[in-house]
Amino acid sequence: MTGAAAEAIEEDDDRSGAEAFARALRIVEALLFASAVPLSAEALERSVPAGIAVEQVLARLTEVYASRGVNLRPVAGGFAFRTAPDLGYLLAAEAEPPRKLSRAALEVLSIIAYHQPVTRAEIEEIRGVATARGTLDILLEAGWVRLRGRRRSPGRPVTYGTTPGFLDHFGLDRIDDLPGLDELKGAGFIEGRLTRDLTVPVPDDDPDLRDDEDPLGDLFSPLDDGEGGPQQGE
Amino acid sequence: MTGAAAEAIEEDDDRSGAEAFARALRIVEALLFASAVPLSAEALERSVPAGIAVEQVLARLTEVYASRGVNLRPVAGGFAFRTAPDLGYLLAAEAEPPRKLSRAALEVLSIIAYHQPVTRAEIEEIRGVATARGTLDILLEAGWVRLRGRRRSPGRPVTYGTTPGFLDHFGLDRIDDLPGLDELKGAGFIEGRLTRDLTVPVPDDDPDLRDDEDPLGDLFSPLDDGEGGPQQGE
Amino acid sequence: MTAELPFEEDAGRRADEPALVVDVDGYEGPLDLLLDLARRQKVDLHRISILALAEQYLVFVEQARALRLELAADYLVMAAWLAYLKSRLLLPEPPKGEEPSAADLAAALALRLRRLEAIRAAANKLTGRERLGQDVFARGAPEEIAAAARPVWEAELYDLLAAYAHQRQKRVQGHISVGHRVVWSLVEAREALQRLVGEAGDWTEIDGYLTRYMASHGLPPREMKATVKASALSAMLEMAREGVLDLRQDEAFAPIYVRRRSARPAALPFADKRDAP
Repeated sequence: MTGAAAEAIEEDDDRSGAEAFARALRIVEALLFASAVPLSAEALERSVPAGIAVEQVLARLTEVYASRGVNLRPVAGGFAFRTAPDLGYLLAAEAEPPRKLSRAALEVLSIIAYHQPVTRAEIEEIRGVATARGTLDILLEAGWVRLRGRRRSPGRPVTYGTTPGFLDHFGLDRIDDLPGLDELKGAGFIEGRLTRDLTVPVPDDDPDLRDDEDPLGDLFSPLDDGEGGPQQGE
Repeated sequence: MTGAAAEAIEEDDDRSGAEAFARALRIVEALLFASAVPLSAEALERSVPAGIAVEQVLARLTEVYASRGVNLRPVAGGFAFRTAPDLGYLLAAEAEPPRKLSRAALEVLSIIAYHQPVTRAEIEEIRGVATARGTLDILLEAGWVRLRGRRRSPGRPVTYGTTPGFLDHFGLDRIDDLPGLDELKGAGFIEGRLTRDLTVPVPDDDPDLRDDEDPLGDLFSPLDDGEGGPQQGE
Repeated sequence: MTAELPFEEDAGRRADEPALVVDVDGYEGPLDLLLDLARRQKVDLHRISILALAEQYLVFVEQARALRLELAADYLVMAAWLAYLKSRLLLPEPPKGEEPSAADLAAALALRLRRLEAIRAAANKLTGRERLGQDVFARGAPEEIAAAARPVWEAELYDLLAAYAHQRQKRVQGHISVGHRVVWSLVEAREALQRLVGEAGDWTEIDGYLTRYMASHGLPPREMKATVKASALSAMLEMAREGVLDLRQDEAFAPIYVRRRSARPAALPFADKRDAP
């Protein structure tokens, strides 16, 4: 072989070697980006073209990202992308991530939405279980539910209804955009045979008090038996 | 002021401008890397130094990442980093297998995408068959389809549309980017709502309700009932 | 008649099975079946012969029924409508009346088929895209960003509706007491029909016969009307298939007549008119 030919081959080798390395860079970059956990060099090695030293790939990536908004860092025995420390202020490290509403709270909220104005006792009647203390508080605090008034019935229980904030959060234009029975069924929320007992009311969040509702008024009025009682008129 | 002094100031301005741009690049890179969902240019703008055009930052980042293992892509009206498509096979091996959609579910999804806002009856009119229970449910649960509002027509049927999550999943920036829209137009199936029930309207996922979607509204607009075909109305 | 219609081309769908074994479950409804039949005409959907298509559909449905009785109602409704359309297409057009012309009906059906095909083509393109979680992937370990101020509590409309529907249904189901259902079994229906066949050499109207039969056996006619009709119809179809009796119905919703099968082969419902010119 002449010297020139050997040189040409060497050059070819170099080029294909550089290509393989570039490909390995892309692969490791993508794997680290998509992984939910830090990946070890051994785990990465399996996906990299044969003959490429994954340590070199990691070293190069670390270098490339050193001055960027995201850095490649060794974490927990592996490697992971992390936001550059000086940009940490962008991250909501302190802020609590939003919590998912519990199933029970969702049920209570949906009953209030469909059956409003509704009392606590009526909610429990529909659900068949007692409502844990705090469930209603969460909904009130979230700004989705409000105290409407009092039911004109023994004990004068407080009635609950939904707020404009509720419509806003759930992307509803109006409360009666909530699907009815047929639509719940059509969308697959209700399955199997329906019985006549299962009815879904047309929801109504009209802020005006109903005939059987009194204003919230004095929260300390004595309990009475419904009729007359020591209630003063307004 | 001497000419030399003025030049020096200009140079300083340039330098500080370049520095601000470099900082904006790092900030936008960090934010987009940190987020799993697309971020809008407006949202990014808030975190960028004043006077920096975030579009230029995004254009530069798109360019920088174009050949990398991770690319910056316009999706669902915003921007997001996504792994390069040619490496998908490597990552798919690690990821949990995607949920396979039934043919019926795919068809319903497409009709909702291309035809939105659309009612269940309209979907069934196009497919010529009742929608199996749970088909819509699957699409709703996947977060690709949502209840939009109600059609202003007798019965006020619920209208369905797609979500930003749908755009994200299928790598679409806007609903107008749906593939095959031109063919549907060419075939005369998209011409607004000119010929009553045989055209596909231009799909529209604008969250604002359409003219004919305003709720309660007038209850006496004509029934959109397919004629000729053996389909029963709702 | 049947031989004229090229069911050999079924091979396109399921090559491994005898041509006549038709799995209707493989179709997404009657329009899907029509579209598939239309494609086999191997012409542009714009130039499709609706008359030929209607004939193919009717033969298809008839053959499916000859093999198995449980065809979905959707298919039968379409068959009835196509039989009607076919007769309209074959007869001379009446003077312009209130109804749309047969040509208009045929054109509307062709348009529906083209529309379904177009949306399917679009669906294929959609699924051919690079999909998230399949071809491209998002950041696996996202970090919370301060810029996106989010509410403390999170809930989707979907979750809300699912929660409501679930607990409402669960609660109501807890209260159900299933009423005792009076059912006229297929076996009973067969017995009654066999007696009828024994008596009736000539066409007998089935509803009247059943009413008399129920009365003579001391069965409450009102509560059992639905179950009697359903079981009798199933039993009739089965016995017709076995060649025990003939059925006749002159038009949709008209009374159904039965008689003992004679030597001459009889037509099945929906096939009445296919021997017309």
